[in-house]
Amino acid sequence: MMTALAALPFDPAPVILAIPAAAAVLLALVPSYRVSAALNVGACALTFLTALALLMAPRIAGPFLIVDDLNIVFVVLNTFVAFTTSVFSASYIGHELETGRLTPLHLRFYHAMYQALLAAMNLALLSNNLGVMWVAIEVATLTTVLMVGLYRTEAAIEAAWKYFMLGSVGIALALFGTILVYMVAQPVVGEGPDGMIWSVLMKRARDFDPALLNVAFVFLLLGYGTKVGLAPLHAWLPDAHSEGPTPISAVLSGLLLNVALYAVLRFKLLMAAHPGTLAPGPLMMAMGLASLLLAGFMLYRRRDIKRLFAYSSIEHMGLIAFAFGLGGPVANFAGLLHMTMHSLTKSAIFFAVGHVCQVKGTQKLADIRGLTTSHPALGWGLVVAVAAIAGLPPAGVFMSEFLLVTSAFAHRPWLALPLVAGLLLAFGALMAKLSGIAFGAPSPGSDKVKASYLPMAVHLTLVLVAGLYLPPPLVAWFRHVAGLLG
Amino acid sequence: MSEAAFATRLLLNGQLLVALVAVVALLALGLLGVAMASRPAGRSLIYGGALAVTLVAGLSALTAIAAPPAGIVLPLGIPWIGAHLRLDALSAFFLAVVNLGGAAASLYGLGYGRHDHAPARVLPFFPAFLAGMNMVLLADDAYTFLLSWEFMSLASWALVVAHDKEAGNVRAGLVYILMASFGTLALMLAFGLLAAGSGGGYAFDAMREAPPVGIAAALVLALAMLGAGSKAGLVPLHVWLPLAHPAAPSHVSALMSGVMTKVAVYGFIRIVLDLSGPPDWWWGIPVLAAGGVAAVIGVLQALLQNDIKRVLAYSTIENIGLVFVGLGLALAFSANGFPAAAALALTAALFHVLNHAAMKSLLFFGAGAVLTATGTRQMEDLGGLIHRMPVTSAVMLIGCAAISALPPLNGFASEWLVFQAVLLSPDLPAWGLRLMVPAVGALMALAAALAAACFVRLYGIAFLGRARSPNAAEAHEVDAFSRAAMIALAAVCVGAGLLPGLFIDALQPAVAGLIGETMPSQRSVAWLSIIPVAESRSSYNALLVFGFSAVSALIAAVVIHRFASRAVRRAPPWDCGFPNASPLAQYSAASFAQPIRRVFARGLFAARETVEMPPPGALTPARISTSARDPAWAFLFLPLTAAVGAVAERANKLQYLTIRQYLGLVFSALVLLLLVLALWT
Amino acid sequence: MIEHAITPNLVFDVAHLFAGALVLISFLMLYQDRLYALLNVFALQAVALALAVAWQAYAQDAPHLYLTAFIALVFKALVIPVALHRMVARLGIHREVETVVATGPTMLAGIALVALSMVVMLKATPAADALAREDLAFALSVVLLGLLMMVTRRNAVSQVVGFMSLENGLILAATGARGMPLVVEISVAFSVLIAFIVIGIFLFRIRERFDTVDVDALDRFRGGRA
Amino acid sequence: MANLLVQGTQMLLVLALAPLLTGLVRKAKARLTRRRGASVLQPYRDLARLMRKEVVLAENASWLFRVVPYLVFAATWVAAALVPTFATGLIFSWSADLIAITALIGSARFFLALAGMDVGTSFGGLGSSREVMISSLAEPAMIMIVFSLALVAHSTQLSTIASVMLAGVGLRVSLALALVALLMVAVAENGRIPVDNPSTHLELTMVHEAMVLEYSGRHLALIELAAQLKLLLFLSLVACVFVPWGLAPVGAGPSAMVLGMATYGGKLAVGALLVAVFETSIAKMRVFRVPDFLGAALMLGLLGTLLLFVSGIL
Repeated sequence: MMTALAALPFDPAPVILAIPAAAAVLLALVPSYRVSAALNVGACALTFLTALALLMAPRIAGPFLIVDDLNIVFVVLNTFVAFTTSVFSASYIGHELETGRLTPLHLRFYHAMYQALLAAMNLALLSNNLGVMWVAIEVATLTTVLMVGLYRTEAAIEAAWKYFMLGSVGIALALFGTILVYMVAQPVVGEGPDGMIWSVLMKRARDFDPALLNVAFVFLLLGYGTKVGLAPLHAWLPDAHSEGPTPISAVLSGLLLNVALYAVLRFKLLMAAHPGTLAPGPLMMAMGLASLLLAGFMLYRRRDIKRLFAYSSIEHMGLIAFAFGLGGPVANFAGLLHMTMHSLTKSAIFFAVGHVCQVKGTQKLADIRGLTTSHPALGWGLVVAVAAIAGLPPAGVFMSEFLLVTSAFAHRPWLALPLVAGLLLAFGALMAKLSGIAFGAPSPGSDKVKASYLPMAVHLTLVLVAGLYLPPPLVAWFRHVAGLLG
Repeated sequence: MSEAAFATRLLLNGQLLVALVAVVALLALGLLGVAMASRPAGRSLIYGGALAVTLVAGLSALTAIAAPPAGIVLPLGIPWIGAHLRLDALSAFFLAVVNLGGAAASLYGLGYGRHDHAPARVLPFFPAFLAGMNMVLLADDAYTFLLSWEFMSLASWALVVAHDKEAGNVRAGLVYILMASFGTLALMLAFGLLAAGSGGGYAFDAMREAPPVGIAAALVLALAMLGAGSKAGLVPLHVWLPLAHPAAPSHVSALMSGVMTKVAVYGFIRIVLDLSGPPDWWWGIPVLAAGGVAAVIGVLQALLQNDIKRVLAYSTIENIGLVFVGLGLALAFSANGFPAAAALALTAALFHVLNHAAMKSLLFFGAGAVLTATGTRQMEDLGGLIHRMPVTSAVMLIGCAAISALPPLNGFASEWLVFQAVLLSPDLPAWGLRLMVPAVGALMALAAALAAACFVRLYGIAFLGRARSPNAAEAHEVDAFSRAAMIALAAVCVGAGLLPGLFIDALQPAVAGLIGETMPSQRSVAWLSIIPVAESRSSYNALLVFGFSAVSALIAAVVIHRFASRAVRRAPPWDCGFPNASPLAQYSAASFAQPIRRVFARGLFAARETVEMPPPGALTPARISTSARDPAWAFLFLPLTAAVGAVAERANKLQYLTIRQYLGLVFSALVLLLLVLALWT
Repeated sequence: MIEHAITPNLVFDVAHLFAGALVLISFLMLYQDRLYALLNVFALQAVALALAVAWQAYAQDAPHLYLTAFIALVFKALVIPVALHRMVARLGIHREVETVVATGPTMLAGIALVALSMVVMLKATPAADALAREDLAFALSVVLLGLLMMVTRRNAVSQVVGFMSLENGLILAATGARGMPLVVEISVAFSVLIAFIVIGIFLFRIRERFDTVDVDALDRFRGGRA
Repeated sequence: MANLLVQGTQMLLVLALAPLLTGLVRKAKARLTRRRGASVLQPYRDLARLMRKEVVLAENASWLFRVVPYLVFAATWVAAALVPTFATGLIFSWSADLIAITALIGSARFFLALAGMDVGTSFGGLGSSREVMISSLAEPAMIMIVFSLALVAHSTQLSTIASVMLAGVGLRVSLALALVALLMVAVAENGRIPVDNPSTHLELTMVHEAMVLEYSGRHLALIELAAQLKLLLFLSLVACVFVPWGLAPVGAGPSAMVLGMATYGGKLAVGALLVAVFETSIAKMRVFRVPDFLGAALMLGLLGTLLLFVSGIL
């Protein structure tokens, strides 16, 4: 510990929590939205830099916080996407103010909530205590609920309410699971806080009562799975994505889903550590396939562009769940890679969609046509982004899908077929919608995009490069984590 | 073996280096295209650059056919595998085809591109497309292969939707990208099996060392047929092809039809003949069947089309069918222990690959020339172009004769070889094959005859007779670049037709690499004729036949002009008592196809013709309207899409449940899982 | 009787008694068909929960649990029911409990659920000590019954009640687990959650939105179907 | 050297005999229909007359229209010159096997059909479209016949086939089928009754004549001559494959050559007579019955081939 601190002047983990928390309070006080937007970006940048410092920090597992390879992957990714999103939102939200959809007061609230959400998510990722993790995820849910309802339209409230109710039930189930985990641990590690410290549980997992652990996992899978948006628990996701401000859609798809997934993975590790338990793999694969196929079909009937990509998020979460459920070094690697790529690509897509909705003044797919003609840069950017998310090369998604499909077919041929069918289904729907959006005679609405394309460009560049070349340290790290995930 | 593989892997020879540089250069040109698209100089820069690069790459690939294989591993792609690249005889041959075809297309583009109204949507993707095809041929591990394969599809898709304002192009692009992705997924599964056999090694070397066995091998064959077949245009996976190929700009159509389908053939050969180990005795059967069916259905559909480029696209399906017949024979022979015969069949297939690349590119260039000159692709609006566009119509005549397999041109040479291979097949032990092969031979013969009919129709309607529209009457010959490209390809058609022996010999390294046996060398044969097996058995000398008939034609002409009359008088054609009939009174494309439509297309294609005859005395012309369907759409894809739509409609109800009902879903999921736990022990 | 020494046996019995009472009251709630009655029964359950928690506090002598018990008593047994009473009056909500499935079948389903949770738990926890194990089975039943109520009742208030009884089950389980940390925090967090729900209902006049079946409303909200 | 001589003689021989054969057929038909008929030398006279006449060219006829007659004539002549008639030792026989010969005839038809569409009258198109429809069935049938022969003789070389047949392969069902199919194809290829009627110019029925309707003068002469050569070619083909007796073997002496010629003449005469009898004894069929006729030929050919394939005896 001391040597570690000597190596690094400070311990980054608490800082990562402190910055957004403080920023949240601060932003709640700043009146001018320009200042607050700038502050928001600054805070996110700081957080991201500190998160990078984590890479050098020692892997610690204290009573409150834990830093291991698994959550570093998530933390760095989260803070990065949060940072780019804040840049996007700074240029985006101003326009909302001009069009009068929002008031300065709203923006104050919005920025405060943004930071609060980040704080909550980072806490969920870093906390070593399962109870704290649960509380953090609940707080994250509440903040996003408030932001989804930000526009106060009938539809927005409807969406927020749906999200809220389903989220609360999910939270409740997750809590029951957490309690059960404690009860499993309590006879082994004794009463008191230790029974909820993940690192402690991992050490003693072999002595736990497997049957009760199974029950616990069922509740946790359903509880946090609701947050991940796995079918049939996904109902809140499309509406929440389509009715909230676009940056929030990006954050939801790019970050919150990952955080919930992370929670599921933590418990999967716990299950994997005990030989006697019911293998969590089949459950995750089943729900993953269900999400994939359901989303694949749902995509065809979409009329709202944001809801379209929300369903695509469900599809990809299904893929990731399937990958982790399949297990094995290759599939887990594919899962991690796919999760990273999905976060980057999907947030990039939502950036583009945000611009599109602003220039076209609508979210209806029917009214968005011929973008490559009316807004070449934006249009082709969207084409690239959608091609990337659809798994066309040279995007990193292609690599993860390649690894996933090949290894799945090698090990479980009969699962690979529905997997491939789902992929093709979703691909078809996305491409069909894309052809309408990007090509043909342009629809009215051709005013310039004021916001900057930078965040989108950065994300897409990363994604495209990833398909061709992954830096060795990243690979080694992913492979290690993949090994951990068993 | 492994040491050998390793040794070759590290060896980087000049040709491979050239190929790599070419790929990089083409990609760079693509990026440059993004920047230069708007400038006028951009066109000549991009096409000129592509021409130079592909020409060099193609020539160096030609020299690489006979060279020992070379390979290299780059730190790209899947991290723990790396990007394996390899240049052996087979890939070298296909590289030559791809790049020379690409060179011709670039040359053509130099002139043709001038008429393109949306260069910004073509220039960046054209070199990228070429680069993608090159990468596929160089790839030596599954990931690199599929990445390049899909990249090729993506680039060509962008080119298909380049003119997205024209009706149907976007839909064509959609169908294309869907089928392409289907094929890629099929190949992904195939590679999954191959890799599983070799313990997760995605490199082709690893796969070669542990080929699949039994059911796995059969699955690989099936998946390869689905994957490569969907790209090559095997029936019934061909539906995208007649939509997409015509939609693209003509020089791109030429690339897609003439060259990209060959890359698909390469993929099939690589997977089935190289990676899947020794074939089973029956492997030939499905391949032969697919080939024969594709040949006949393709050419029949071609006969029913009125759009020149669609005719050409369907005829591509026919020729791909012929190639697959050759491959099927090669599989059957090599599986049943007749390597020599297998070598003959494979040579025939590869030779036809080369020939079709040349002819079909030539024909698409011609179609493009007609399009620029008249602004239409509809045969019904053309006619009499032979007077307006002498060069184009001359080279088109060569192209049509070649693809109709007329001696002494190249189409006949390769088809003749396939027939010779068919005639060797009675030696095959398996009954299934014995019944199969002659039937497929008959299908081939039928396809050949129908192809002749098809191109008589194409050429006769579009280039002969009288102009059917003002545009056709006003047509002008196209620019020098386009003419040069077409003449070059026509020269290839004639050359390969007259001297097939040289080409056959050049192919042997590739054949030997796959079959382990070669055809007898043709260089030694007297009079440059070709003898596939033995002289007593069969031989063919195009040069002699050509000279023979040329001389006799000359003699006849000289004698007649010298001793009989040479007088010529121009007069109106015999009008049967109805003076100055309008050009519309000529036989139209639809009416020309009528007999064949009635004979062949009634049942499967549901070809119908309705004649609306005006009442006596009315001045309105009588109209005949014809309709035909593509069975693949009717019986496979439309029902499929309908099914997906229906399920989607059902599933869509889930979007409109109430919160209570959603909670119900969660609840039932919970209860279900708890029940599972309760029952699970 | 106070000076009677309290045997583990007695501890077990009393805890069992309270837990069983909670389950029983859950059934009572399923049985109600009037909103007011439902609210009263819910208040009763809250009281029962408070007693159960208090007993656990006594039995495990974990003083902080008394706080949880207190919260349960005040917040759930008094504040919320009263608030909901007034809301029903204020918003003029239909006084009937509109059921999707008739009461009889619901009860049967409830019984099945209790049986299920018994099977799951009893086969699950041979190791855990008897007290916790019994409580756990009952808690799970309460959770499932609460969920069942949310699923089978149409109008908002009864669904909120369902949710709260679900949460009662959670608290019961949490307190049943010896020395479980964060119990108080969790109960507070949940109270906040519920407060949110109630306020939400009140602010946005959500009467039936739990169960909208108005199709053109759906089209308006969700960008249309098909 | 001798072979070169044989080749030369053969070329001249076929050229010389072709009109005579047609004349024979016409004479025989006339006799069979109780007419005196023109002399057997009439075709020579017709050709000479046409040669001397001027060519009347349609206004918009292209260069193709003027080149085609020579191409057609040359292709047919070469094809005819490669079929052993009286001796097998043709020096160029190995330059084109039976498949190539079929293809040569095919290319002749290809260009003739194009020429038919060049002027742009409805008759030409009508003829061409029907011609290609017929050939689209006749050609595969021919290929099937070639297959059966090749499978028996282990070769597609006519001279080899002929010598094998000469050596005697005994009676074969497959060969019988091939023979019948070959006769049917020959009828179709030469546009004889019942497929087509060379001596009518009725729009509804004519095929070959409709294609060449615009031709006149020397062009017409060449095309007529080509047609006569084609008839000769098919008769010699039947003769050399199915009744090869009398063919002079390679490097035979003059006596054998003379004998060969004599027998060849005899075969031709018999063939002409049979054709005449056949044509006079049946009626022309409707155009859309022709596919059935040729389809039957194709099936017979395929059947023969299948028999050979399945009964591996070769």
